[in-house]
Amino acid sequence: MEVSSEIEKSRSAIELAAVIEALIFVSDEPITSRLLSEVISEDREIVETVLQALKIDYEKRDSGLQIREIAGGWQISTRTEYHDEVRQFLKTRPSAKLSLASLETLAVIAYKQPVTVPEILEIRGVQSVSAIKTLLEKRLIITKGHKETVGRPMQYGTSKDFLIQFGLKDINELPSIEDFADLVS
Amino acid sequence: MEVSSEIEKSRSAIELAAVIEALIFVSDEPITSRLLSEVISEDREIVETVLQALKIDYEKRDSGLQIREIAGGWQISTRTEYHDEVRQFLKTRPSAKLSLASLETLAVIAYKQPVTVPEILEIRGVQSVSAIKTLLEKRLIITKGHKETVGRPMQYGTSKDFLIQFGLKDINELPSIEDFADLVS
Amino acid sequence: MEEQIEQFTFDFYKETAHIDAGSGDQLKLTLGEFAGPLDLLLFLIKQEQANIFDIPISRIAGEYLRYIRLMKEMDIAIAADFIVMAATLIEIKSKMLLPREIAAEDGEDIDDPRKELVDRLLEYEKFKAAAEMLYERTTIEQAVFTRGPIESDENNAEINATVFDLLSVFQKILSRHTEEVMMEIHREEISLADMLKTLRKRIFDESELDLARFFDEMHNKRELVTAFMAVLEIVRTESVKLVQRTTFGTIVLRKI
Repeated sequence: MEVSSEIEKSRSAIELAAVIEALIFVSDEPITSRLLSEVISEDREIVETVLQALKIDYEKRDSGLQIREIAGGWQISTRTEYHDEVRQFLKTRPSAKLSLASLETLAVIAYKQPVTVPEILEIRGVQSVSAIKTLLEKRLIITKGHKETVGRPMQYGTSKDFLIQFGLKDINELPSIEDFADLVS
Repeated sequence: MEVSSEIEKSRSAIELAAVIEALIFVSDEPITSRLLSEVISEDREIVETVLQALKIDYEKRDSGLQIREIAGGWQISTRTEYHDEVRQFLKTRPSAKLSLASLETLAVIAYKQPVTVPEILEIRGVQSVSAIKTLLEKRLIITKGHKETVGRPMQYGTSKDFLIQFGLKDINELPSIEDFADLVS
Repeated sequence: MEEQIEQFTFDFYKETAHIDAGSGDQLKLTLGEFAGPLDLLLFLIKQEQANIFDIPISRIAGEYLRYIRLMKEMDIAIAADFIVMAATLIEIKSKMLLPREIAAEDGEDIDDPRKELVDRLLEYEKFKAAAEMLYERTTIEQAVFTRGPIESDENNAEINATVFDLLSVFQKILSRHTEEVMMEIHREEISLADMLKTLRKRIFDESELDLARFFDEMHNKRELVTAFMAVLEIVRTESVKLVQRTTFGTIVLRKI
């Protein structure tokens, strides 16, 4: 790893702790003291002393977070005491996020509603059953009765929640291809 | 939203701060005080008092991190002082800057929203179509329905991502456009 | 200065600008950064150290046209809006030359021909300043980082969708379709014999066939070549002739 010479060598203990804390925080996996010492160009012993101090610091201030050594590296995570609340939050949090498959299915339903599963298959060229399940769970789509054709397949359309989530007054507010004629292409 | 009864009602201020800190940490986007108060079944005012105290707490202890209000919610992030080290570690470069044309278009949209393409042309004196496309793709702006006028042109406004990327609590945090008039002449 | 400006008509592209090579590169840099005609105009007013409420319109118009010519020479694409502004400037300039005392005698407050432009410039300048503020904000914000992914972010690969995403995704699905259809056509190549059969049927059904339109129906180069050969063949072997009523007019195939 390249070591930047621009970073000043002389740092106070407080600054050192702060920069190490920031690096652990942004890292996508536990970060080793060796890597930390390389990035900030400080002796590994100094880094390890700071890490221990940081760990105690987090404990002392009764934080909801902890700094801990795991799998040979250092990581920030929530304290186990609060896992009930964390779990509950993760379960109930509203998520507007959609996978690409769900988004595609939603787009077809929005623009072609009311539309049946075989019709969506024909347009997308891929099975959309699990995407439809997700969209129903997220209440973005609703059933719109059976289509009076062979097999009487269920028809789907967008819901009121869909309008709210996408900031639309009504379904006619959905932009048409002409609206973006100049933009898309 | 369902409120779990398992969570104890009686919590010390310290515990409250800790659980809120933990929830802000696990949330992958800024979390509102409303959602926090629902998840932990506490009054919103109490939650907001704790949030302010937490914010000050982070500042006081010279942390590498900060808790702040952004896009209507709360988030933990690194402090700007350590961006050199963080960027070097993540091996990221500052993301591509917006062109002058895009920034101008964004400024017009931010202050005049909801606003149509012809209205933007009127102020900027130049077609802004490619800038609008860039801003839509970067999710900095969103469509805001059609304007009920000749040709029903599409209206645009700023998005939540705009608030996040520009570090704003909400759109009202922007200085008044008339304040810029004083600089002129 | 005054005489020089008088030469400017709408044919300013043909004018030759005189700048030395040294400042040329610098100029090019600056030119590329103008966000629009109002931006350029503001720059010129500042450069001339002119008062925005009392713009020396002849001088500024002259400079403006000179810059447009430079842009043209440097192959910088000039948006139509820049040309519109040039026309506006020339119009204001000509209005300024009209005697205004006549109206003033009646005690009427006649509008300064520059007023509308000044208002637009003042309005624009506010947003330009706001754009600068946004630029500063985003620069600061880029120095702030959020936490790395943690276990509970299972939604990481997913995207936060807007209405614009819905539409572009829908369009992509539709275009995926047309691509597939076109590939199928490509695979089953049309033989000369098939093409002849089609052509023959068309001529006898419609008694007259526009060649250009027929060729337009072809999906790719190979089909086009086949179609062309079929036309030559049918004229040679059957009672069909090529007719062109006017020079450069459309060519039709007609039964004899």
